[in-house]
Amino acid sequence: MITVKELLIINSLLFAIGIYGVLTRRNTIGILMSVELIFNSACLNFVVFTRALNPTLLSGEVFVLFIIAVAAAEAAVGLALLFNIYRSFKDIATDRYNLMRG
Amino acid sequence: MDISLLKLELILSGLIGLIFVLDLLSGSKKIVRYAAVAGSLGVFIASLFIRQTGDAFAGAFISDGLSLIFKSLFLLNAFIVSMLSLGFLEKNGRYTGEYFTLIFSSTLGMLLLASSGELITFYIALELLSISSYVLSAFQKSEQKSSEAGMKYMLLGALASGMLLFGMSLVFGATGSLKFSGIAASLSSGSVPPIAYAGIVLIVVAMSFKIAAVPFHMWVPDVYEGAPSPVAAFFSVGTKMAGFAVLMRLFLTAFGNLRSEWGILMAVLSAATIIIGNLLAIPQTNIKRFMGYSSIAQAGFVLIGLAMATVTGLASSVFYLAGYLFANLTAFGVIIIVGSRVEGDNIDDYSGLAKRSPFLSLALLISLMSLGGVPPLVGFFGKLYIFVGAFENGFAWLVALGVLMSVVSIYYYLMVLKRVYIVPSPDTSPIKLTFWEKASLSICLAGTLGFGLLPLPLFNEILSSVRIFLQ
Amino acid sequence: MMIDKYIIYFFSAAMIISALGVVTARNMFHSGLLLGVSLLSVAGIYLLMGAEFLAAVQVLVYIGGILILILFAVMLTHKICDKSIAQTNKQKFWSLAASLAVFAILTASIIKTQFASNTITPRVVSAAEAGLEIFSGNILPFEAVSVLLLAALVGAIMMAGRENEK
Amino acid sequence: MLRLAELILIFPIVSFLAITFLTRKSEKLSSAVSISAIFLSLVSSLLIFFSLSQAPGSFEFKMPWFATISGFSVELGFLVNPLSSVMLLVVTGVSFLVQVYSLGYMKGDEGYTKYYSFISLFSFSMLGLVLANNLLQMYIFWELVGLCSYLLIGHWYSKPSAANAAKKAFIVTRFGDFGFLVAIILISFKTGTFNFLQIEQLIKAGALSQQLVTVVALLLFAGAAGKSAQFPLHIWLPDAMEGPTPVSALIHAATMVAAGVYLVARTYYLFVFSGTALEVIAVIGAFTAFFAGSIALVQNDIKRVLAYSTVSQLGYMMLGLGVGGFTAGYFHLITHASFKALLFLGAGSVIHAMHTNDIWEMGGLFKKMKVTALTFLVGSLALSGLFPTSGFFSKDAILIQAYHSGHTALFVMGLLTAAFTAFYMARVFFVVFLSKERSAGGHPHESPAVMTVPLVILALFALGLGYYTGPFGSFVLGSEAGGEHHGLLIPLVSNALALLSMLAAWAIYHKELISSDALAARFSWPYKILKNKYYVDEFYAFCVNRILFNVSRLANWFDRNIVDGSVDGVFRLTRFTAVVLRGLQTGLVQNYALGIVGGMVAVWILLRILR
Amino acid sequence: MIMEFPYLSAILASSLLGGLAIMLIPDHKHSLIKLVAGISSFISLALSLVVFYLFDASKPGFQFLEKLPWLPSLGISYQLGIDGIGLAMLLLTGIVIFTGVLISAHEFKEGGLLGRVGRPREFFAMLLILVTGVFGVFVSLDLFFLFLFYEIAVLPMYLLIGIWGTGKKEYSAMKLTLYLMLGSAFILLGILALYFTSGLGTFDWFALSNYSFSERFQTIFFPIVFVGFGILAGLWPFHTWSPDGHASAPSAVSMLHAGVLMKLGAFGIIRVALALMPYGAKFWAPYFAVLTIVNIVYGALVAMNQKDLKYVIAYSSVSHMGIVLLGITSLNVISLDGAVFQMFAHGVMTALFFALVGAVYGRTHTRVIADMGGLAKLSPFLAVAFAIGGLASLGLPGTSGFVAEFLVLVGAFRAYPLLAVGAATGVVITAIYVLRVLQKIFFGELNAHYVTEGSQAQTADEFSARHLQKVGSSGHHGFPVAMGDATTAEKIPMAILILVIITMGVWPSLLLRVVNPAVIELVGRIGGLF
Repeated sequence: MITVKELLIINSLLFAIGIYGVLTRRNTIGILMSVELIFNSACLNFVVFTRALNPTLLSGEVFVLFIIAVAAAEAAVGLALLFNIYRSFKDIATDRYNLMRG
Repeated sequence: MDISLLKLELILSGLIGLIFVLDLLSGSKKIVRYAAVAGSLGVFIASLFIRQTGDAFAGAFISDGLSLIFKSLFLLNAFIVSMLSLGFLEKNGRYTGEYFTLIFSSTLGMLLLASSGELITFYIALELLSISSYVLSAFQKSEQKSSEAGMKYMLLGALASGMLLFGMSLVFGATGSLKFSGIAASLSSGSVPPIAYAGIVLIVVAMSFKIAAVPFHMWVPDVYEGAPSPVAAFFSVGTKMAGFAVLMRLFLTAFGNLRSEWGILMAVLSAATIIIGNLLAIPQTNIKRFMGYSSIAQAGFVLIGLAMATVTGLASSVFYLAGYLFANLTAFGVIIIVGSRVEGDNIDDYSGLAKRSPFLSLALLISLMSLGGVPPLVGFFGKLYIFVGAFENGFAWLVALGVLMSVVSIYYYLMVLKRVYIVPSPDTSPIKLTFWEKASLSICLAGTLGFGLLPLPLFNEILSSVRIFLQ
Repeated sequence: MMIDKYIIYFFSAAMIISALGVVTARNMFHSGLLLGVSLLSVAGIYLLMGAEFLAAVQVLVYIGGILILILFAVMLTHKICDKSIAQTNKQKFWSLAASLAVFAILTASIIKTQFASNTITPRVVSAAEAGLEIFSGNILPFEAVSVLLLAALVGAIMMAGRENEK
Repeated sequence: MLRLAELILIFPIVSFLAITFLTRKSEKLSSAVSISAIFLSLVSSLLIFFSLSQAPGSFEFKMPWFATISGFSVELGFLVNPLSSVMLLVVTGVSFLVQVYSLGYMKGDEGYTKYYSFISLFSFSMLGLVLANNLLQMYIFWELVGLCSYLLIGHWYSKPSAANAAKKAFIVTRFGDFGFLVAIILISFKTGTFNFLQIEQLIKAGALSQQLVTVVALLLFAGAAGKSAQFPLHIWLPDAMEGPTPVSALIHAATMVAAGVYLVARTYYLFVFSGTALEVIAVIGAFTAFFAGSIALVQNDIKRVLAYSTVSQLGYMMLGLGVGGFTAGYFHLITHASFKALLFLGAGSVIHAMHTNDIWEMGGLFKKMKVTALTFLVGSLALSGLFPTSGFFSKDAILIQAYHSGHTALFVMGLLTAAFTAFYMARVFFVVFLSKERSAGGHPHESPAVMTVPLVILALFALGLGYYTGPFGSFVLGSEAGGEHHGLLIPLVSNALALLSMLAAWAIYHKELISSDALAARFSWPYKILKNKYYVDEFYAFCVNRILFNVSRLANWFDRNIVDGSVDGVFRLTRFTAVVLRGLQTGLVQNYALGIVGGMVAVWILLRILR
Repeated sequence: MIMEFPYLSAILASSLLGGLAIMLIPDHKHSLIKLVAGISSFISLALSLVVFYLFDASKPGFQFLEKLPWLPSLGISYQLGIDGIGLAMLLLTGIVIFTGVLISAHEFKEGGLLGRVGRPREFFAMLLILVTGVFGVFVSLDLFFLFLFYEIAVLPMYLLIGIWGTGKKEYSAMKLTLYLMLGSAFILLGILALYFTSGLGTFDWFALSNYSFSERFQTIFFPIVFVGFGILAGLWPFHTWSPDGHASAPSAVSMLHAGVLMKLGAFGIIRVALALMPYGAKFWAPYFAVLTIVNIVYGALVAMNQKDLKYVIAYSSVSHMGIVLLGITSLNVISLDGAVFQMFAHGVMTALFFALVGAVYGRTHTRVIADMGGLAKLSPFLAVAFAIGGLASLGLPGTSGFVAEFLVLVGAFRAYPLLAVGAATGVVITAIYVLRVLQKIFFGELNAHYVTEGSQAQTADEFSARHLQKVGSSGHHGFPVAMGDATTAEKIPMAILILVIITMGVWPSLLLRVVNPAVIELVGRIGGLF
């Protein structure tokens, strides 16, 4: 069977990729997608730990359910905000909405 | 499972529902507004009387002295912000119901956060707080800055949530528990596994983001500047305090045996926060942005109290936050009122305010001086308690830095007061205040002055609850 | 269960590769599709570990809901998602360094950690079991989520609503 | 006795206060108050003097002024002994006469009442100085007379030259006072007292080392030199002539400038004990006498001639004290007070008539101002030390003493000075009174009686005081009298020299046998030096304007740019840092995100280090 | 001592309540505001005099003790009491605030210096609150309250200078405030260190003074506290706030600031640094003494070179405060007596000066010395008053300045003979600049523009516009000059100050009588180095 560490490292890689995406994607939607990657990496971690620690423990898995629910809400709000930005700035590139700085 | 411990939360949820329904049914936004003000006052008053402590949901919900104090403060914040929002909503009244729904759900998130004893509740509460905040930031849809603020806040908040989640998963993996008590038990038995450290770091980062510690502070000025003023006021106090509430709980219960390490970590963070916050406030021209940096600096002082990880340290931090609430809301109150009258948030717009409204000027004077730590205002005692504690715990260098930076803070606060009192303005038409504005400012001023002159009762109250909490 | 292992490897590889695609693709639409692949792979891993209910939720909510929403957004803002425009910002180097550092930190921590058991025992968790867990131990967050969803709903509608006044 | 001494002081201060606060509006009343006060003081002084002559002795009265710790308490008090009683007479007498004279001289002056109030204040201060029983009190009144001098020189303050002269007088004397003050502090530190008598006892008991006493004495002399216009602190006195002439007579001829001599006389035991200090006094005194005498030769302003003459004569007194002729020096003070006051008042009378100070704008006044001219003549002769005037007795006593104490060089200088003195006085007298009339602005006329009567009285004193020289010595010195040298040769030589000089002056200025201009041209180089007063003023101007003000400018620059500049620098640095840091806040959301991630890495590393 | 009348609290209350009462008066009721301010400050003065009268100089230690626990958990109590040193300062404050209020009331007249700015309500309220702080520092026997009052005394300065000042007022006000806040930061550090190191858990001065701190502690914290208070006392090189600040401030504020507030610094040094850290004092005094000499001589030298009248006075304050600090660092009874006396003397004298400068400025509308001249003709009273102030400043016997300087010099001579001689040269330089200023302003020919253009009438706006351009420049034409001698409203406060100067100069025991026992006790505590 695959080891916990292997899986965890894979998840960490996913996490890092997500972070890289957040940091580099110029398109706001790209950032939102990358955030989803991060969430997924965390979700996977929870599942992995649940399976590895104590198979009878379900809290990790339940957490994942909550995360998915919250992620949905967050995505909805995020996209709503995105449209708002689009409406205001006619653009969704991150370097376009920087009226405020300093 | 004692659901009666959740009275406050239930009442507040009820209020949310009421507002929601009223907004749908009643054509009058006015009723909604007054219902919101009255309701928030009601919940706040209720919070003063509901002092029941205990656990519910198998430790997922903890009601203790500390959380009760924080809850009262959150509710007070909500109440004052509701009053201060009235003017704003009269102009942007279309979404009054939504506005209050979001404010109160955010407040509910804070309440839950202060009471959460387990990671899931913690996470959900935090998201409840955050998601409402994102929307609130972008509330003025027609304003580019507002949209920008909402988007920035949301993106960074999501990143922070992601990091928090990953950190939680690692902690969960390392300890096998989601409950704070379980985590604590696991961490205190045997050596702390490295992934737990990594997890804790991620959690700390996420919370530092909420309390705007440097270098996780960068969203603050932008969001404060872009968000509608009442919303910025709400964040500046509520979100920050909620972050501190949960940090305190996490570090004193869940990660309790790592105190010495995170003590120094917090000290470093606080030093960076105090320096950056204070320095960057200097060149600001927008008052809300300015208040953003000022609030960053204030958070730095609170962190000193956290760094001590002692009863007095925590009590000082809580006291500081309470004082900060009054002073900061006073300042924001003035900002909201002036902003609505002069249609601008530049510091230069405050020129000649003393002529236009002595009361507002005095309020601003008192609040800023309190934030600057001038006796005998409440901010001074906050700082005093913090410094006293830090001195006791060997953070003399931090005290020196804090004291020095207080001088810097006096400088920039005086730069604002200079406009208010010294620089003349061509427009000398007096500013008239509504009842609500007067009321909210008076309450905050009373707190700033009252707890400054008589800090003892409040401090004792906080001290005793923190002491219980730590045992 | 050697096959499982390789299937997990396969899914993982798919997940990572498509994730890389998500963050690097020049075309946002491709990004979105690759995100779908990545999410599906995650669902696959869930399945392999026996978290069937989760896998189902992942597919239904994530792919069926969130991803569709995102793709919808991509299409709505399509004209500026043209690949001729730079899709990454100017801080690539530091971003790469930071993410690698994060990865290194996490990997190092993971490697150094002594786990009680380093193996994974898949266990099938049914929807009923999961539901029971939610309602037994996690009723409070559940209720909180409902408020959260309400707030998000209110917020999203308000945000998306037309600006008539003003 | 002491009650009288108190009264002496009380009258003038009451007069000062009364004039300042009550009678300021009325000129008549003010002058009456002032004059009657000083008259009462004069009477009291006379009473003291006579009772002391009957029963010589020393009376002291003390009262504490303020106290800090045991061993350092400050007292006020009087020391009435022959030395002070004589000085009291001089001060009250001259003051009285001058005040009477001023009735005429100051008539119609804008600052009439102010003048009288200050004169009263001066009398008070000067009497306080004379009566002081301790160094500190003396210093206090010393400064107060300096103040009065300042105020009175600046009487016509809207004249810039007067205001400048007043300032100069105050500051220059204050340089000397600096030494005085340090001396007081030093001696009080070593002895724990300021009291003259106690210090004297301690000295006699040998409680102090000679070096220390020398230092103290020299510092005291610095003070005395400032007040008594000894070289190099003499420069203020000629300028002080900007004040009203009666003031010059009273303060800058008779009384205040003699305070330095009086101080030395009061603390003579210190100088004697030191020895070195005595030598220094003698040398400086002789030099000053010669030096100032030579300058006086070429001055054209009548008051300046007299002023330099005063400086010269003060040098004489110092010389007398320095060579051990205590009585001679002190007696010269007395006689000088009478004839120099006379000369000044005479000059004042002339100026009053002519409205000018330049001797070359006067001439032939003898016929029109007989009383003035005659009294002036008496004064001149006395100043020149011709027999039988008082000047003869006092001056020649000094010369004799100088000669016999072995200071030959100083003696010669003294002798030359005597010749100079005779020459310049003759010059003035001939030019002003005897030469042909010159058409000046004024209409020469004799001054009113209030002015001439004091002249006559003073002239009588100038003539007759000399006969008091014998009793004076024994009176002042008491049992220690004696040991004074006498001789006939020296007076003869000096008188002969004086007569010769007068003859020369007569030849040059009256008969104009030798053209003064030709002389000036012939000896242009020395003439120029003398005319420019040896360039001492220029030297000081250089010191003050170039050196002190540049140092001050430098200090100012340093303060503004370095000290304050560094403050502003810190401020600017802070702002600059803030602005630079502000650049990090780019407004780009991913930049912020990078901050968060980077921060996370940093926190982790920090924790690693801590762990 | 059972519940005697709380005089000290009453003094504090009279000014505090006065300030608060003024805030409640409508802004346009000028005369009522002035009246309240006048009454309040008069009560303070009267009560100070009563305390001065009732004070029993024969008893050592503190009198009029009051104590009220306030924050027992931190060991803070509202504790008041006064010894001779505090009493001298109390009296000084009473005098200066009363005269300051009178002067301000005059300047608030139509067209007066302050009248042009207006807002008397805020002015007097802040002035009185500030004075509450000043009084408070002098009577506090609890370090915490001392600090609290100190801050109250410092901060209103910002607005007082910023609003009603002249010249580069905002810059000066900011510099002053920040500098003093920095000082207070040092003080706070020092006080906290004292509080913790003692381990007594109290800010009570008595308790702390009975605790002997370790030598190491004292050597570290003495300079911190000394510099902290020294900043306010104008210690070189931390003095540059003072010339700018004093030059920009309105008369009454300068009076109070140079007259009283700088004394807070010196007083703090005596009360906190010297009394609580005697070993540190002995260790550091010689080094700080050198700085004080720099203060004296350098301050005087710089004053000589100033073109602006107020700067002259301000730098002379720096110089004179150097004398105070020299007296303190000489650490013996005579010098400390002198220091306290000089604090009092300089306070009164400099108050007089600044009142005069205000009066002169009000007439000439310039502070550039070169532009004045011959004013004695027009304003003889001002000339006389200025002369008396100047003479006190140069230490003329018969004025309070002499006694003070003499005592300090005598005392300093015993500790540091050479430094004392150096300090005495400063006194000579003082004579130079004081007389120079006196001559240039009041004597000589009447400056031409007072005569020629004096009669033009202008509107207030025109006036201020011209006025603003004019500050600091020398060429100016045509401003209205309200010349003339001092009015009665100006004469009374000035006469009071002159009276005090002369009285203290002639009868120094009046003050030394009470100061001396306190100083002896203090020096006994230090153990007397010299």
